[in-house]
Amino acid sequence: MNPTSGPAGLEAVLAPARQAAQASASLAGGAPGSPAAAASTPGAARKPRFPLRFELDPAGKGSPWWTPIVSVVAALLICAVFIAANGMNPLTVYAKMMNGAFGSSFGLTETLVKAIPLLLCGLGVSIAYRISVWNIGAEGQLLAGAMGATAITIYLPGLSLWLTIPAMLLAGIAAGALWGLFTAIPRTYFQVNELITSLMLNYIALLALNYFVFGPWKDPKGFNFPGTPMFGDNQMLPVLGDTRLHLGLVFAVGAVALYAVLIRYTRWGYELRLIGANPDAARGAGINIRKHILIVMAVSGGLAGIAGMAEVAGVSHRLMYGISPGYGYTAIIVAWLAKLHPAGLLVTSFLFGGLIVGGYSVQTIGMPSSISSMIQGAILFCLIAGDMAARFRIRRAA
Amino acid sequence: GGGSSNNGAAAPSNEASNGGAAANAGTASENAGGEGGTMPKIEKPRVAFVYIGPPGDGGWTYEHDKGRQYMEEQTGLKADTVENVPESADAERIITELAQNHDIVFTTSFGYMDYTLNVAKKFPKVIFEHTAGYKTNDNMSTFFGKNFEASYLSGIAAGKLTKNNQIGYVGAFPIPEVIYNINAFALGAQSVNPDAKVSVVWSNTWFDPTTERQAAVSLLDKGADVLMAYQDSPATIQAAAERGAFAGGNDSDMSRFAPDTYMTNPVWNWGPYYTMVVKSVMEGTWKSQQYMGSMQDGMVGLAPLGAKVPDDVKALVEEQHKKAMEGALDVFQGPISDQSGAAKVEAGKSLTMEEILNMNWFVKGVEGTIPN
Amino acid sequence: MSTHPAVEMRKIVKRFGSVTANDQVDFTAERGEIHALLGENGAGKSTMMCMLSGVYRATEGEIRIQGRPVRIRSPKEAAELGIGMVFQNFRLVQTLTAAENMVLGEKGGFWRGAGWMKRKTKEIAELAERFGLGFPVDRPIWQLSVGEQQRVEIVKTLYRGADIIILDEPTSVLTPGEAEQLFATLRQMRAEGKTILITTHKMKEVMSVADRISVMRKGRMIASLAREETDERQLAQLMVGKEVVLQRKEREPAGMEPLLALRGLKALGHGGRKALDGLDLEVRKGEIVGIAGVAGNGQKELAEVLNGLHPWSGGEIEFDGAVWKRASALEAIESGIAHIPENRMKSGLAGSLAIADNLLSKSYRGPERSRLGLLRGGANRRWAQSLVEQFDVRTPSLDTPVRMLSGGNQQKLLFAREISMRPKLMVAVHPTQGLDVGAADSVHRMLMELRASGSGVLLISEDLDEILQLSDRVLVVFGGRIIGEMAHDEADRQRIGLLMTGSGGAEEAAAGRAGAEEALRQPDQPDPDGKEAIV
Amino acid sequence: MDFITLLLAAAIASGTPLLIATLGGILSERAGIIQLGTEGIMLMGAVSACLVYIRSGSLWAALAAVVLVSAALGLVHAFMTVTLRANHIVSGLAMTLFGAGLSAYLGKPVAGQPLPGAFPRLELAFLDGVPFLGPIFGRLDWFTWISFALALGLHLLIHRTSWGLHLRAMGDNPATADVMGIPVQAARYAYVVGGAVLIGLAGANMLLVYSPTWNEGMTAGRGWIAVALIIFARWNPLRALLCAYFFGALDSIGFRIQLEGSLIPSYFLKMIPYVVTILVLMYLGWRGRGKPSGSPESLGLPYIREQRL
Ligand SMILES: Nc1ncnc2c1ncn2[C@@H]1O[C@H](COP(=O)(O)OP(=O)(O)OP(=O)(O)O)[C@@H](O)[C@H]1O
Ligand SMILES: Nc1ncnc2c1ncn2[C@@H]1O[C@H](COP(=O)(O)OP(=O)(O)OP(=O)(O)O)[C@@H](O)[C@H]1O
Ligand SMILES: [Mg+2]
Ligand SMILES: [Mg+2]
Repeated sequence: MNPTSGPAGLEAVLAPARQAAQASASLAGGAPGSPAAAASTPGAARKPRFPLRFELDPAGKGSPWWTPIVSVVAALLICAVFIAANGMNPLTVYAKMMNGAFGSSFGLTETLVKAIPLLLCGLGVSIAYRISVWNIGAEGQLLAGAMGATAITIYLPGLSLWLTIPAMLLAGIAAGALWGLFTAIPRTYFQVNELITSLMLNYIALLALNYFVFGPWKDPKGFNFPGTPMFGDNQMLPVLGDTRLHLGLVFAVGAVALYAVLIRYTRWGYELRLIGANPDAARGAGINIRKHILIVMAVSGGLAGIAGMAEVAGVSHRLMYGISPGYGYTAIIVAWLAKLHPAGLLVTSFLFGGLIVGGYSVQTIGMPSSISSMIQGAILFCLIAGDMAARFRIRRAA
Repeated sequence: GGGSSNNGAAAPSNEASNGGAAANAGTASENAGGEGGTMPKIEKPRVAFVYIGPPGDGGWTYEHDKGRQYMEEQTGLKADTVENVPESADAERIITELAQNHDIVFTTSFGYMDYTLNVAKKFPKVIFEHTAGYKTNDNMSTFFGKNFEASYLSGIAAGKLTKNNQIGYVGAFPIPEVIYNINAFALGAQSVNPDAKVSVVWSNTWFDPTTERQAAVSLLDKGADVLMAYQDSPATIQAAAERGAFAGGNDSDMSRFAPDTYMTNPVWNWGPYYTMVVKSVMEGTWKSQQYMGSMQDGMVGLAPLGAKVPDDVKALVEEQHKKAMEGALDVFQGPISDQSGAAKVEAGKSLTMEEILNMNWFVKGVEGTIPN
Repeated sequence: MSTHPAVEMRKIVKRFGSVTANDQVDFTAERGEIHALLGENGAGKSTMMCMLSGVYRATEGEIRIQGRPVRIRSPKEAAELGIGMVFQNFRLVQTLTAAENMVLGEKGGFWRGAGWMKRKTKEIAELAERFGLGFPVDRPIWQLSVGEQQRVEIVKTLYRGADIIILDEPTSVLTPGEAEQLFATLRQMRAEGKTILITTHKMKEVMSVADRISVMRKGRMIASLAREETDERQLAQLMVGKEVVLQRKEREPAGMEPLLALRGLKALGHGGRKALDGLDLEVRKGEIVGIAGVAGNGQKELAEVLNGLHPWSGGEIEFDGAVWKRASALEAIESGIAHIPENRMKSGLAGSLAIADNLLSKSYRGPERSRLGLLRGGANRRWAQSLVEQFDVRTPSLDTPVRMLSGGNQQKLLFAREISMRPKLMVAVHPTQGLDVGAADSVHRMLMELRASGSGVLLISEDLDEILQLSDRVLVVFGGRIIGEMAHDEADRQRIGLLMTGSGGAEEAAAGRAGAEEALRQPDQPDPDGKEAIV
Repeated sequence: MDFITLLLAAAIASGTPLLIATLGGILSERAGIIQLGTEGIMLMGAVSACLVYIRSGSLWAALAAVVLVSAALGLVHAFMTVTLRANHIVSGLAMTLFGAGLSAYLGKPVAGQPLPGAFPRLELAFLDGVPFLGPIFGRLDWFTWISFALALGLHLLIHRTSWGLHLRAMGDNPATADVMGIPVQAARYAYVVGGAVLIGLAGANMLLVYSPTWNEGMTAGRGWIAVALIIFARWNPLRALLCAYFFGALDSIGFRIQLEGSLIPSYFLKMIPYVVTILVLMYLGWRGRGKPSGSPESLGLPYIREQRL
């Protein structure tokens, strides 16, 4: 009945060798270099059994403002190892990337063009994440928005000049919102995890888009190229000078500003903050969380829908196969890097726009473009690691 | 996960010799600059290539990359390449970026057409060469080849190799380029085996080996004993090899993926054309044109027949191959009837190039549907 | 065996970040004694026990077990030293059976086929029998009552061979009768030579079971006394640090106007089982109605239904002259129901939001707090500031996240928010749980003031003293039904205690746990009452 | 051979990588750690198998490389989620991005190259001619047989052994597991790493057996399907087997319907698995409304001993 107690147990515990082993094991790969640090601390020399401990500061207020910067640098260092292993000079590669993305007015405007869908989708997912709805379906919502906007050009080609763009915008928002609701409804009424639904809907949207561009919407004069006819002039967003920077930037920045105001000063924003902080408390305050999830997913999808509309009306000027190179996925990192903060989104979407533009730039010196998604992943890793690590304190235990 | 890419999706409307843009008078006239724009001579042109996929795709981009290497050997120049460029607005930026410090830019997929044209208008001093399109400019040419001739030859092999007269075809997308290749293939098979049937299944991919493999397996399960595919990946050949069935692919010699059961398929050979273009620029004789290559001029070829293909089949194919090399092979020569049996091409007549390039019907003996 | 004390703790310090939970604590427990650790909430009792059981590691200090200095770095090492602990919040895996919970972590028996489990189940059942602690061994934990779970926990420590058994507030979820059963078991275990450490803040229990009593206050060890040399008054004084004045306030007679009437209310609980089963209840204006009962008899669902957070499946709710049609938290708020939830940080406050934002959460819709969908920033801040001052919430600023406040201040904040709504009815669930005497007192005052202002109060609490002290009427809930009602004057601890177990005198009525209770019954039940309640 | 038998054979072929990845995910999630890096780890598994197999010609070396690489990735995820307590979802997404990028980068030199040899098969000659069993089990590769064994073995492990009991306790209530002497953090590391190894092997299975050339992004979303399958199978290995084959069948049924002359555009046929996933999950959610989903109760929640929750 007393299988483990007694002197045998005691002796085992008292064996100092084992204690030391366990003490370091309990770090579980914690602070890198901490055993070394412990050895060099005089206090630790006297008490070799307890090296440093890695513990969470209970009053931690979140990580300092500079962690994102450090994280990006760390990610670049990690990727530099892989680049160097491939026989390239990482500095050359990064310089080329920087130069391609930010080094000329052409590069800068192109980076901004890329930043538009990232910003809109990033804002969309941020809103959802704020109330802990894990929308990873911005990609599909963007495609839905692109399809919605294009539908106007296909079915209402004769719309007057002033009505066309607003109608396309509305259709894009509506389609994106609908796609967002397809995620929200199973979640609210059927307890289906939104991660799965939103992801599956991305694939469905992609297939639907392919159906349209290979099927009913195919340009009859386009030699069967999978794409709709080119938009007319009244169906295109105005651009800045002879660059490709289009009115979508105004939509995007406007949406961010509107969001910042809404979340801070309105009742709706307050409700979202409350739900995000504690859904149980929000329920107790009489807030209908289901309704909010539906609204937020519609808004989230609608924002991605604007991105889709802006892509077809501002950049490609037609709906076609492969319209998005994964903006919806990159937007997740953009949002996370910005800590879901509207002002941060402006910065991170610009940065990631540059990363994508720069990623293609380095191809001209023989690097594969996949390097850009590798860097994206590494940044995200370093960011969350840094965020959490910043909340730990290294302590010397008794 | 992203989508797969699209390569040569349509073809030029006219043959090189026939520089006008008759077929597309409506759409292309404003863009098509026709022929004539001669560019100044550049001693050492800086050359760049834009690829739709990775050179490792084993098919389309692989062949373009081989063509580039051939051109580099012939001219002693070194070209830059950018791979995996989607046929989206990104393409325009990359082409623009390349145009800023190159003299010749090859854009090797149909979907780059409009972007190439846009950039060409902004950079009148840079020469653009676009694959498989129909729009040109003073400084922009387009080029493609009649690969259906080689499909016809592959069809001969398949028609002979099939034992139960069931041939499977894994179509990429239901677009004319693929449709006329399937038809040519079926006509080739029927030319030696009137009972041969070609079942078509659409994968709707250019390069997604797992999906294409499933398509191939479902054809094999249905009883097909020879397979043909139009995608860039060797998935169909590999799937067939596991069942010991002969198969062919597209774009490139794929025998290395299935040494025992490889049949043959059309291959591209871009090298000579690239060399010609670059040399003409070096000599100052470059002119905008719409170039349509053929087996005769070497842009299209037929991969060597697989090691296990019986000699009598080889001989049969070789006979027609010779004809093609002389320019005497007319694939779409009447009488040809469509799936329902209605006559499409009367005896003694042939389809014009324009009709071929707009084909949207299957010949008799093809089983499958063309979604519309 | 040696003559060393079973447990010796010397100069133990434990810090959590900037909080010092234990400060230079010395503590000694002899073998074969029941040693009670007494102290207010937050005094550091649990922290000390958790250090013994390897869940926390001491920042400084030395621990000796059976005279040998040890370092306990994990619960596993504690178990190897023969230390077992029953935690304040049970440590049981809900989806596993009681037997599986016990053999968890046990060495040997990699393959757990039917044969192995059967053997173990038998072994465990026998052990439980020996200590008179019956429970269904092969049912999943979530199907057991809280009392049964408590027994599982105790048998678990015994099964794992503990010689030193720590019980952290074991009686908070038990009826007085069940608590007595537990004490009987503890005496039996003491007789077998085991050392028992028990923490609590209930002095009556301490006096009835402990051999020795140590008192903690604000992280420090204040005194350690034998039971014979002390009394309740002295202990209370030691605990709080000042003389405790017994207050028996004069009260106005309760109002008579009806406010809330529940008739035959039925509701399903979270597992789909019946939680409310035809509950009738009435609250009048200016009246405090106390609901006594063992946790899990429908209190939670009752509070949730009244606050519109839980649907009901039968019966009628009439509040303030209107019959409710459906559950809606918003309608409950608007019709004037305030709510102090059971767990303030889980369902009352949003820890990461600022104080001002938390104060707004029930009133932000009103025209004074927002206009045209926009919050009235400046006015709201001034209003929040005045509430913080009025309710004496100690906070660095209005922008401090609520999770940074101490428990008592969080509770005061919650009261500030709810009372500022001028509620017609206050549903308060365990309003003083986790509060020290001072804070608890101000909570009681606030409830009395609400009563005086004509609001009704429905007080749901496990603290019988609190209920007896505050309520105009005491109702006892069992199995989702009210099974007893007493006026303030006639309320009687003993009768309530019996009712809480499901019947007026016999325990066997409680379905599902009849068998277990049978085993527990002992002829010489001592009187759990008899002494005046303190505070 | 009839339609159903052939469909089943195809279902097993395309369901096997799904099954192995799902089992890996189940291990991780049973221990309480959400694993969304499946797609990235599968890709890294496939690319490392391809690189080593082509360079060394040894299948064993290739498999060893897969185990090492995916274990390393699992270790990163475990460090993020267990030690640093980062958000599991974000860490998984980062893993997917990073794995997709790095695998494309590393795999560039071997992209499109044929493998030196086919994966060995177990030829059961005695099944030849047996109607149903023959076509399905007659010449399966070893990987598939191992995946059957894995599903059964993990089922027994989880439900019949002490380790399984610990695993379940850890996923439901790590604090309790901890006080019962189970080394929660270490075990979580072990299960995340072990799960990642299985996921990496699923990628290797795709490469070595199913689609024997490396190309960028070759898993084409199957990792995500595996994530959905975990929920589908409600964290049960044997159910995972059925669900994976169900999806394998859906994956290939589109072409078969096409071949039967259906006029439904193939895009809609290809939507079937995704739409079915959502609909079935909705049905399960609706049927099980109010009841626990069977998911480990502490899934996604960090546990550190001294931290108050
Ligand atoms: N894990 C922890 N992290 C941070 N602070 C803690 C932790 N555990 C306890 N504390 C703090 O330590 C102090 C002592 O807490 P402890 O739980 O030991 O009190 P207690 O005497 O058991 O009170 P109660 O009667 O409420 O159980 C409190 O201020 C508490 O907030
Ligand atoms: N889990 C925690 N995380 C962060 N800080 C905490 C935590 N628990 C306690 N604290 C901090 O510890 C201090 C003491 O908190 P605690 O709730 O124990 O107070 P207390 O002594 O019980 O006071 P009160 O009598 O008001 O309940 C508070 O200032 C609080 O900020
Ligand atoms: Mg407290
Ligand atoms: Mg305590």
